Amino acid sequence: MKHHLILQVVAKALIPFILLFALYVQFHGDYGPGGGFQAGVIFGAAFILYGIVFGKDVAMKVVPPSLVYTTASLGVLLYTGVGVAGMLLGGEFLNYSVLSKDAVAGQHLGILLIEFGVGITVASVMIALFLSYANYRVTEPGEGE
Amino acid sequence: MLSFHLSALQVVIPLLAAPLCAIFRGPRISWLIALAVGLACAVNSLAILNQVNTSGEIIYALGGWAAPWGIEYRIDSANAFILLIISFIYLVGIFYARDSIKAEVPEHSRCWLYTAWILCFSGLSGITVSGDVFNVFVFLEVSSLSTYILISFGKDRRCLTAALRYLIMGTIAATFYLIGIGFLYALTGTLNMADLAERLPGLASQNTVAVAFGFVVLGLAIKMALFPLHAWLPNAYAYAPNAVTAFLAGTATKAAVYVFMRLAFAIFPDDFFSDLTSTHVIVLAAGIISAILTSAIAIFQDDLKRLFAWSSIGQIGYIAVGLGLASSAGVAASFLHLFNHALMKTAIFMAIGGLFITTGSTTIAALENAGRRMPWTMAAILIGGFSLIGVPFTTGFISKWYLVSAALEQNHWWLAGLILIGSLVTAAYVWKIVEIAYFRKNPDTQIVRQEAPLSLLIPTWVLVTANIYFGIDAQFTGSTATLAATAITGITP
Amino acid sequence: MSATTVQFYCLIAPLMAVVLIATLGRVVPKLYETINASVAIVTFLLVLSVYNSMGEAPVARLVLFEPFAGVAIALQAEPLGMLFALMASFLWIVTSIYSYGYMRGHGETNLARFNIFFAIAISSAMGVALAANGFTLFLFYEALTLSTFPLVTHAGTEKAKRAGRIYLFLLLGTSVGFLLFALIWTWKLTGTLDFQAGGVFDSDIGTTTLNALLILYVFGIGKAALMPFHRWLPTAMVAPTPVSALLHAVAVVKAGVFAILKVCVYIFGIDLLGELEIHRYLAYVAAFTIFATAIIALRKDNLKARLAYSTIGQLSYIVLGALVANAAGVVGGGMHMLMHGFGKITLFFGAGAILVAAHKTEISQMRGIGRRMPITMSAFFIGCVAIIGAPPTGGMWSKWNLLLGTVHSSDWLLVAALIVGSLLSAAYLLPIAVRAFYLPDDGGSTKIKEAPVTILIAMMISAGGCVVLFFAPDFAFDLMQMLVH
Amino acid sequence: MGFIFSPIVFLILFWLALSGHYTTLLLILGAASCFWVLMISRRMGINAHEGKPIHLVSWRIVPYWIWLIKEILLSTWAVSRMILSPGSSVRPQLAKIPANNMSDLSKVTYANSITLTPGTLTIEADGDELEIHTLRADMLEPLKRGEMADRVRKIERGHNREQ
Amino acid sequence: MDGILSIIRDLLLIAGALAVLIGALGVIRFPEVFSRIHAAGITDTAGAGLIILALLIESGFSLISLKLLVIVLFLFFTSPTSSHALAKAAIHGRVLPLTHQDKG
Amino acid sequence: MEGLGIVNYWIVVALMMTGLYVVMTANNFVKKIIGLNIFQSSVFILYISIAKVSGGTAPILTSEAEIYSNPLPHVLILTAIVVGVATTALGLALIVRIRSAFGTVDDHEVQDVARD
Amino acid sequence: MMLSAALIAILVGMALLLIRAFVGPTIYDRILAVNNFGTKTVLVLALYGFVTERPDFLDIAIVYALCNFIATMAILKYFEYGDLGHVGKQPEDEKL
Amino acid sequence: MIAIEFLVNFTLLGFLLATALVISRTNRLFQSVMLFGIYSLLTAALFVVLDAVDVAFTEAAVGTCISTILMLSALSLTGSRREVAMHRKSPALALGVSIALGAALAVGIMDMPEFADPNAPANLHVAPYYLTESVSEIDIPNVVTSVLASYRGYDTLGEVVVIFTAGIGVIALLAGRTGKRDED
Ligand code: NA
Ligand code: NA
Repeated sequence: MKHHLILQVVAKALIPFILLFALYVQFHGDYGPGGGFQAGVIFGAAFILYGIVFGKDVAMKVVPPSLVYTTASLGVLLYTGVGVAGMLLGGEFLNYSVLSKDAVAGQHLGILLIEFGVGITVASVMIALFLSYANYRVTEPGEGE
Repeated sequence: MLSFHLSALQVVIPLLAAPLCAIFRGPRISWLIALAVGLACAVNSLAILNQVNTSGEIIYALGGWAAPWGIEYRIDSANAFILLIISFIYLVGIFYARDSIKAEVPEHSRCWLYTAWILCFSGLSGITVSGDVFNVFVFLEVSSLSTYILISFGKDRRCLTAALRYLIMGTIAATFYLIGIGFLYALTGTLNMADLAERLPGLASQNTVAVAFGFVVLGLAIKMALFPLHAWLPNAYAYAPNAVTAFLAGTATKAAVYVFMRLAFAIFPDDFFSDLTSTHVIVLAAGIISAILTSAIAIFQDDLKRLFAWSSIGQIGYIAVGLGLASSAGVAASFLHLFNHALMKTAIFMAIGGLFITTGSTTIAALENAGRRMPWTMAAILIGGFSLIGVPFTTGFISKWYLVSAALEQNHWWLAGLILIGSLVTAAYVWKIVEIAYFRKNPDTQIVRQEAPLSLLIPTWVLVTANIYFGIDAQFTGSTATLAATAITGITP
Repeated sequence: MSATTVQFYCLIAPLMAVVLIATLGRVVPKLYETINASVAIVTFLLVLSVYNSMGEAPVARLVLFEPFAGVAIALQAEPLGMLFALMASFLWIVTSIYSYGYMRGHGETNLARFNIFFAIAISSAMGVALAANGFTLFLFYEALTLSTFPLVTHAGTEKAKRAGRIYLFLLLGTSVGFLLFALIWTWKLTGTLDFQAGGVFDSDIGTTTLNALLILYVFGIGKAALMPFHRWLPTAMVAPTPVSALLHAVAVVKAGVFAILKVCVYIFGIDLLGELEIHRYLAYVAAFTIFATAIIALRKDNLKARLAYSTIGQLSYIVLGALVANAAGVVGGGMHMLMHGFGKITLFFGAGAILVAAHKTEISQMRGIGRRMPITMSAFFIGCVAIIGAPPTGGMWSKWNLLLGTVHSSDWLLVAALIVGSLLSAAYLLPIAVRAFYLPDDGGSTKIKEAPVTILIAMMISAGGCVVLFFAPDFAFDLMQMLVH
Repeated sequence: MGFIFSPIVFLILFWLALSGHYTTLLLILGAASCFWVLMISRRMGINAHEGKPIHLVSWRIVPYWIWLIKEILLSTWAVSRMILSPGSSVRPQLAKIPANNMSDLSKVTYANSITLTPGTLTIEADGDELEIHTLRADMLEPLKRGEMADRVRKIERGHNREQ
Repeated sequence: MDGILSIIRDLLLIAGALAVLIGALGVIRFPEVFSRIHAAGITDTAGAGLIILALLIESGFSLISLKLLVIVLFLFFTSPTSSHALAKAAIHGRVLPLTHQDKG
Repeated sequence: MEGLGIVNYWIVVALMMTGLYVVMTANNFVKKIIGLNIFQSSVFILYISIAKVSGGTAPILTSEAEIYSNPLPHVLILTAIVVGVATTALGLALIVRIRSAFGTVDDHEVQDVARD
Repeated sequence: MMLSAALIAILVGMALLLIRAFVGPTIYDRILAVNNFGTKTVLVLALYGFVTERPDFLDIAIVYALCNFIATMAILKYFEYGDLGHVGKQPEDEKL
Repeated sequence: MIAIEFLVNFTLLGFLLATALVISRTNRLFQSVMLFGIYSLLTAALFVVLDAVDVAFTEAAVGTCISTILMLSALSLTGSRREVAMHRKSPALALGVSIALGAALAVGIMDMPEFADPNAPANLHVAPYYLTESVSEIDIPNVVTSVLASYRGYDTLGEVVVIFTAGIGVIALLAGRTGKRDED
């Protein structure tokens, strides 16, 4: 692993901070620009940087594709689940006001949860996209296809 | 409590099911999930229709936010009817898919296929029930993206180019739609359909409204494959897996047609579509040219799926003719044909899938002796074909009847004539199939009876039976279509 | 069982044959004709019971479905339809008997399919006969086309397929292109398609519209084979003889002229028809068809071809009767439908018998054949007389009434066409019989024996019918009188 | 001391610097986030020596940074003059300079410092030599003298001594 | 104090803007890609550094200045890395540096 | 100065035309996707221009500001951007598979290969 | 005022880089232009925040810097190996 | 809008147009990808100028980073490194369609409310409700987030589903396997 020394060292130093920045974006969407989607993309991008610098095989050991597929689905489920919870608690689908005794608190909770769902799905899909592309082996016509 | 949420459940159920499919990732379990979604939503759509018919329009404020600030679902007879069509075709399609897909798609991909299928269904449902023009865009994209995926599962490598071309055309279409609603938003400040309908009449004289209408219509015309914007359809239908083609043929373009109707007749000011912009003439002309021309093109196709794909464009043409008449009767005819065409075309493509399973081919040549080798499969294609022609005792006849009478109501005798000429052109390609299947005898070959498996025949024949039943007793469909047309145009025919 | 519901059973009964053949037939293939014949008898009896109840009170309308508000699939027996139904169901019995001998004698295959579609065709014909409105008539009219299509192409040869193509194209084309159009237009104009005595049109509808509608109706009913839409009929000759009999005598062509009569009487009404200028010109087309087909028939050596052109001509008599727009014409037309049915079926039976027994198709080969097959050729001769319209056959009465009709119309051109046409038919039919009985055979036919017995029985019944109708035409005449009053 | 330089502290500081909203919820979420990032980093194998940006906190970095900024400004001035002077004064050269006796981290610091100063550019940093591209021959001279390399070595040595 | 600070800020801004402009000019003027990397470096280091320093003065000490610090640190880490990787890739892609080997 | 504002819309129109032109003329599928992206993002600019309010600021409430730009189009375009990138990802994946299946990603060449 | 002037200066610099990105000539020139363009955009955003007196949007500038770096890495990785997922030995024989 | 805002706005728009035009003219694939990266950067910067910070944030992350990476991945997998002539089609039709589109849009924008007009209908009808009521109803400062996540949370669900769908599609197309060991 000596061949991209500078890249690898810099990447190692940066990646934790990029990941944390992503989480900051995730949880501060209420106050400034950002939110689940942007956080997911940045989180995914940090991972992609890791994959680019250290290779997809190392990346796949850190996050196996099957795990990513599952988390991508879980994010959607979380979002939909919050909506269904609203229904079960007597409101409409995605009505967060009923999630708590106080409507505004309910809204906060709902937004936090669904943004988290968005973040999980987007990050997972970004990683899945990268892994899918990186793992794909190009064949010539007639060969294997 | 359940009845309050009916409209939301129609979309929520598939949206819950799709990620589950992707979590379990087993070919069997994903099929079962898809089937469960179909059963639940079919029942649900019936309940919705019932509720609309008994207690009137359903309004559901998502998130508890009243429109126009929130997004609402608004279901009247029109979209309840479309929902019914989509749900039932989906149910039958999924039932059919199990063995058909098994033969075409490798095991490890099947769970993704069913996930995409469920998503496609949720998208189509979402488009149909939504009362918000931007929300329609979002769900249009859900259904479109999943449709591209579904097409790309085909066995022939050309499914990939077909999917890509559809992706490009579909994205341009969606973007046109987006431009259109962007203009509308700039003028009115709202995205809610009912609110738009209230605010647009005062602005009808502005050019921007006309341009917005033009872009929206253009986008939807591409999505519904209205001639001459149909280029994506033949390959997409021809190379998709058979079960997918069957499903798409019955549903995909229908949702776009519905949105078109909603916009042209319910959202834009009265007479905007017909008198102010004369767009209806273009739609009418495109429709009737398509009905005749694409049927003529179908005659020269050697592959059954391609042939019936072209036929589908022609049938969309008839639907467009009904729209272009811009009358309540015309819209009712379009609604009716939406339903009827879904029945006949899905049945035909299902039968073709059966043919593929037994012979490994969908070319017309593969039909040789099919009349005796696989009488039930062939009979399904035949009856579907008759329905396309508009032969009595099939639903197609009822459609033609409504359409011709709508044309004559406005004294368009020439149009009525052209519609009937279209039937003759249709007869030509149906005939071509009949001849090969029943009358081209090859004395050398031993005729072995090899009918398609029952799991394919049953759903096919469910639709064939419905095709005949509703061809004789069109009370339900006719009155529902008329109600739908009344709901959307606001005029009782 | 009220007569109202019996009407429905008249349609269902033939379909019983379908079920029986599909189930029993597979086990005992020889039962096909037996099933058909017995079902045919049942059907005839059912029709007869409807007929019997008709004298007392008009049979009530039976609504089966109502696909559109105000337009239903409904049945209602009325005089003209009764006549058609009686004829069709009776001749079906005869044809079943005949086809037993013919199909086996001629070594045809695919008998199950043949018999099934035959039964469906009869059911459709019953539907046409009993239709209470134009919509129902149209439905069964199309069903008849489709169910006879497999019969026409039965042989499966290239020629048969070509015939099938022309058959379907002309019949579907005219009906979808013109007839359906006319019906929907009528519906739009009047709000109803019910057959009503005296017609459905209000006085405020313009004559141009009505003229156009009449043209659409007359040409739209392609089964009536009016020129120039007659081509399907001669080419359909490739079908097995019982089918030809069905096409030419019992179901298909009769459904065509029947529909024209119905339209003239019940949609337009004779009075309104008489006021329309166009009826005269359409009558000229019929007259021309009579004349032209007679000339063509004279030049045909193939027996079935000659008979086919004869059929086209005779149909035009009926159309002419309808279009002269007076009571006598309609009565004549209706009766000729019946008389021609009996006559022509006899002739086709004869042609089939010659084919089965002597393997001959060309008239020029038939010298002296009458001495080898005396029963066949005697019956054939009676059939000829019936077509020509001479005593002692029922054909005389129908031609007489048609002549009266043309005379009433005071159009001497039509009178002349009728007379010349009859003379010409004598000219192309009689020589066949004369050749068979009086010319010496050419030697190659020593082995020829009389046709199978079932064929002979069938021929004797139908030829006998021609004669009986000469002595007992009253029931038909009465029905027609009911119609026009 | 070890605790202060552990990665979690940097992460927490980073979070606090970014956040600006110190509510209970966000602090809890922040703590969870830091912990989670730490877990992921560990899974990624980024808890090794170079994962800690010691060069940011060791007090010895401060004089180095000041010196580096001065170097950057000086060489910026030189390169700017080359850009603004008419005609082409660019005489590029490739050269190798030694980078022995350095940990990977120091080597990277050294290489990046070289690149940060306009006029010199590290092309290759594998092995015990760095391959350098310069705009003009004279810009290589300070590097050849090895002052920068010594300063980089000093940070690390100092740090190690502190521990 | 404000006066002096704002003068310093303005001077820093002028210097930074000039550095950015000169760097961009160098990217246009220099003959081949390796020399251009040097010119571009001026923007990343001196340009960015000076301008952000000016902004630090503008913002006073607050969370904003911490974020500015994050930006400048990030740039100082990444920009040489990018330059290095670019040069390496260019050589790998057989783009030869134009060199004047006057003396051995 | 306000009159100049319409320039935003005019440039949006020019960008849309360019994007659509690229989609239609490019033979290479990847280039087509790029054209599609340009086309879409020009629509995004249209929406965001509609949302701009003179003298306003970003719709993140503060005590200092009173006029904010319209948040609704921002929300819509956020969604549209995501839809756009989703479409791009899927389209490119299809292109990759097309390369494997046909040996080329050139529209014309694919058609030639498919015909054989 | 000075802030605006600096902003304009950077815009001019961007225009120059745009020219380099358009004319190339090598792909590496273009990559350089894109990368440097990104850095300038970061500066524009930082300055613009202060010009419009809403400097609390520096997060966007951070994201820019971040994405610019990651994208550049991806581009260069692509040009070195023609494959983003690759890690492997540097081909010594191709070195100068 | 103050003068500098205007200036930055128009400069960025000018850059955008120039970039788009060069992309449309170049026959080099890689250059197109690079320029598209610049295009995204410019778009995002423009969004900041137009006060759409959330959108800019997203566009920056998506356009510069993800899109570029995706396109490079595609290029590397399609072997499109060689720079090929890409415009073989006759541009007449495309030009015609583009011009027709432009003309239609031109007609459309003529009647549009004035740019940045606070009294444009879009700024009077629904949007003010969010700006005034979200404080009491949802109580978070970022109105974009409150609209996105709550008022129009259903659209956002759709958006997540879209991205999920795309993920499914790419996995199915390129990875194929379900990721379950037993099915490998
Ligand atoms: Na440097
Ligand atoms: Na947000």
